[in-house]
Amino acid sequence: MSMTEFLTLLLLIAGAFFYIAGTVGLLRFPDIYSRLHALTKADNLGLGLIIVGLALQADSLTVIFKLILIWLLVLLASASVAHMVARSAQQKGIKPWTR
Amino acid sequence: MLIVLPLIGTLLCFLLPRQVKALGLMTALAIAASAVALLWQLLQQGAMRYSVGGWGAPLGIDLYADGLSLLMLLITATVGLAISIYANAAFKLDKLVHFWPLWLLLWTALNALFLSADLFNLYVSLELLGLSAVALVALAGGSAALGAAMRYLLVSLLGSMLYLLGLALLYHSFASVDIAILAQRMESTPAVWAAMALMTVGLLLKTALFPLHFWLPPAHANAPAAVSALLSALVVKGSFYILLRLWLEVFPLSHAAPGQLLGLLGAAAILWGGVQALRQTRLKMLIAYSTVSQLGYLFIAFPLATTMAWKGAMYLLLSHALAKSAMFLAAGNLLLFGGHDRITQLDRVAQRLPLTLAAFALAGVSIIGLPISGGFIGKWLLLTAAMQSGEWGWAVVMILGSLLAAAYIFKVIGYAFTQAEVTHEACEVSKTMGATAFVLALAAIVLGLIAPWLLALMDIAEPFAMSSAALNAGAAA
Amino acid sequence: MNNAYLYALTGIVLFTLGLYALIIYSHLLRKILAINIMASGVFLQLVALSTRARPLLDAVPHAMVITGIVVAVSATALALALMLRLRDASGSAELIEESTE
Amino acid sequence: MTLLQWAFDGLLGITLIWLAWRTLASADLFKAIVLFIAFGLLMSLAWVRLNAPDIALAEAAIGAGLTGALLLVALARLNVVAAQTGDIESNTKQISAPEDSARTTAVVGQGVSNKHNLFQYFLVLMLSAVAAGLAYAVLSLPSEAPGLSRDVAENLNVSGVSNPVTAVLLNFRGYDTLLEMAVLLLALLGVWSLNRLPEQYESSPGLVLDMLSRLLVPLLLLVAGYLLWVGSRAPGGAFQAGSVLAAAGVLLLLAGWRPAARFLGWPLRFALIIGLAVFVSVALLMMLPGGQLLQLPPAFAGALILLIETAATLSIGVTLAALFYGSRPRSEQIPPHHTGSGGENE
Repeated sequence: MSMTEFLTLLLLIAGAFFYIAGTVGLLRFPDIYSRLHALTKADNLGLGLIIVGLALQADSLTVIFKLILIWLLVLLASASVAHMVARSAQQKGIKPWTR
Repeated sequence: MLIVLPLIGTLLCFLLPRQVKALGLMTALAIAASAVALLWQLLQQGAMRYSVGGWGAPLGIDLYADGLSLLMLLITATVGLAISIYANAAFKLDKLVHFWPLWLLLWTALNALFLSADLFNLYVSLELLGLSAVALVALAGGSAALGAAMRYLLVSLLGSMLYLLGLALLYHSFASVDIAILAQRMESTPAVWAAMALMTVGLLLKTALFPLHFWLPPAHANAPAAVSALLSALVVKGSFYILLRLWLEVFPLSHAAPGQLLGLLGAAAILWGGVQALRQTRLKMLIAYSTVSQLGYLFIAFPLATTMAWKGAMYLLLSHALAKSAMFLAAGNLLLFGGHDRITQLDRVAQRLPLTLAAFALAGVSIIGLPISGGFIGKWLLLTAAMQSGEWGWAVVMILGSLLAAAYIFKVIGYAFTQAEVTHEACEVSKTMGATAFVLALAAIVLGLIAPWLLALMDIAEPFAMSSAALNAGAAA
Repeated sequence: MNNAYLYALTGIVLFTLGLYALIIYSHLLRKILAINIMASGVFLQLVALSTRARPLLDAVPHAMVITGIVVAVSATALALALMLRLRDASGSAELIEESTE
Repeated sequence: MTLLQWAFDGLLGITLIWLAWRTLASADLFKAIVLFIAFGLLMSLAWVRLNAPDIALAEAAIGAGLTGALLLVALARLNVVAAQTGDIESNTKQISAPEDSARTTAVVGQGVSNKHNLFQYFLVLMLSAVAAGLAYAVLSLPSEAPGLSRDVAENLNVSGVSNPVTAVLLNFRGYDTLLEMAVLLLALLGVWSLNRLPEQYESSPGLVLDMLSRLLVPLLLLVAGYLLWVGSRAPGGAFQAGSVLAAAGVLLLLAGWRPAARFLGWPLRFALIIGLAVFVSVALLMMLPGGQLLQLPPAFAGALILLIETAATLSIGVTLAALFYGSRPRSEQIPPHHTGSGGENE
């Protein structure tokens, strides 16, 4: 196994780990705000790791460019959507969870 | 041409909503003219096959016209033209703006359907047909009509799904969806049986054969009169036509049991529809149940499966299309006239709307099947076919059905002559609307007089030959 | 042996599930969802079986499914509009068994 | 086929079925729709596994995306009406359709009458039998069948494009696509003829959505153009591009943007039908030199297909966005006795 392949593997596994963490957070956290937090933050990081891992395997610059574009788009979408969900929750009067 | 013309008409009507009346009528005339042109062509050259895009089956899509499709196209053109005129008189402009594009799309779908020789293309046509019919029913507004339209839509979609699943099985068995090619490659495998069951049930749903008829009466009764006429006369026939094509050409007909089942359901439909029609208190509901009953007759041909029986069913189909559209249009006039269609309160309409009532009565003659009408020829052929096969049961059911039809039609006519207890203000009904209904009804009678010519037309390319041959082979074996 | 049958069978299960829900549930939105799921099942079966042509690609079912998806979305849009209109007129998004007068 | 692939396919199949079941059975309609969208996305994963990237694109954009948007907006409108008509008693639980919960619990829950229960068992039994029969029929098919792949491959070089799916859609079976465009137009006509839909619920778009749409819409237009262009060689084509275009339109509509009234008259109608119009004209023009209807000569086929597809993309995009908007735009309504009005003929 070459160095790049090993690195890719490592990055992919790390990415998957963050995805799992995010999903667990989504399922286990007590209220909508903390769930959003788990989902967007952890998943964005996970996706970023996976993108970097895949970019190492790419043949050409175009592919790398496309991969990065995907990441940026997802970042943009998830940030905006998280904001909108949180705002509409706040407007509905859902209070953040406090112990 | 027959398919493209109404499409162009649709586009024009959509683009120029203020001129819909004239544009729509022109398109209707043009379609009728090209249907006649096709008749001319077929008379000269016999059946025609046309490859769209020049690819030819199995890769491309073929169109195919023989006597069967020709007659369907002609009847569509006749009824369509009459309904176009009627609709222009009956609807206000704000409705017409919606009516014309939808109706022309429906016409496109019908023509496409009767000409196509490709099962997937038929699926798309069926969807076009079903969706435009639903939209037309919903045009009436009001919760009853909308509910009926919704039910109709769901049933129609379910039918299409079943059909498509069957089609998938056929494609994967024989690598083609062309009817002629499938007919050659057909063999009896489990997949074919499943496909046959799926497609038949799907199409029966759309054709509203008893006991899958539940959606039809509300949909047909609550639509605007012109639309009811379209639905009963043409739309249900579209799916029946596909069914006929499938059973005649694609699926081997020597298997008698499914045919018997269809025949039994048809018989049940005749009786059940007749009894229900007799029980109705509203005129349009009565006519709608009469459609359920009359559709039953068409299925009697399946167990008999002789050329004569097919021709009888076909004849009945044509005359029913004319008579039933006349009836619905007449009912529409009565509804407009009195503001209701309660049968017991038809207040001396015989004197006040003579043309409309005459139309209703003449149409009734054909529906009952009294001599010289088109309905008579159809029933006569079916009866003879039943007796020749020695299957008296079918004959008895048919005669019972006719008696029921006579009962419910005379019930209406009787009330039309008497004075009702509640008299009411009458609204004006335009002459055109009475006249179109009358002309259609008259055409249903005339159909009986030109029988030899029509029967000869049916023989172009002998669409019924295959099934009879299969049956004979079965009998010989 | 490939995954054709696996997906084809999934398609059949989806189709049957959708059919069941279509009959059982009375809310129209649910019925519309059910029809869409049925359609997915049919499409899945149609394409899954076409992978039996491997290594070649049988594009005809693919095109059919794309056509089917567009038809399905058209039907869904019409159904939803009809549902809203019905709800407006009758106050309920369910089909009421109509009495025969 | 490796074991891993089998495991993946199996898991995907089971997840699909499970999601479908949850979609149909969940008591909350909002949840059902969200699950349905997830179902659509997994479906497109399945299409990729089945080597059908064209369908994957179409499914993700139309099947999951637009259908989901249509469903959600319909649900929102349902609830707006519910709030207006006053039956709010069960509407306190945010976005679930009020009249639904009672009925669903009656079906799913404990309060099922005996007769109903019996019918349900019977139905399950019947449908299981149907499914078993179908499964048997499917399994009885031979495990290898070329279908029409050879015919397609042989004629691909004269079709004008090199993506076989596009070749089938626009050349070999172009007639189907022609009718399908008619179906799409029909849906819009039908929706418009229903007209009096509940009022558009007014949402405050907010700064973020506004920004997002400003950023994304140009990008979406670019993607639509790319998909259209690449459709002749690689996965993509008019339907995918059209639905991306529609997505841009939906985003704009959500952000509160409304086209200026002068575009709503015949420019809108024109955009709606241009796809079909160009298709029909091309079909008819091909008959002039003595060809068949829709017979595209190999020399020009590529250009003609691109022409048809471009027009179709525009129409599909506008039609789908208009379907999302629902009711017929205001300035369009023609008063019955006032024929001279509107921006029709100016």
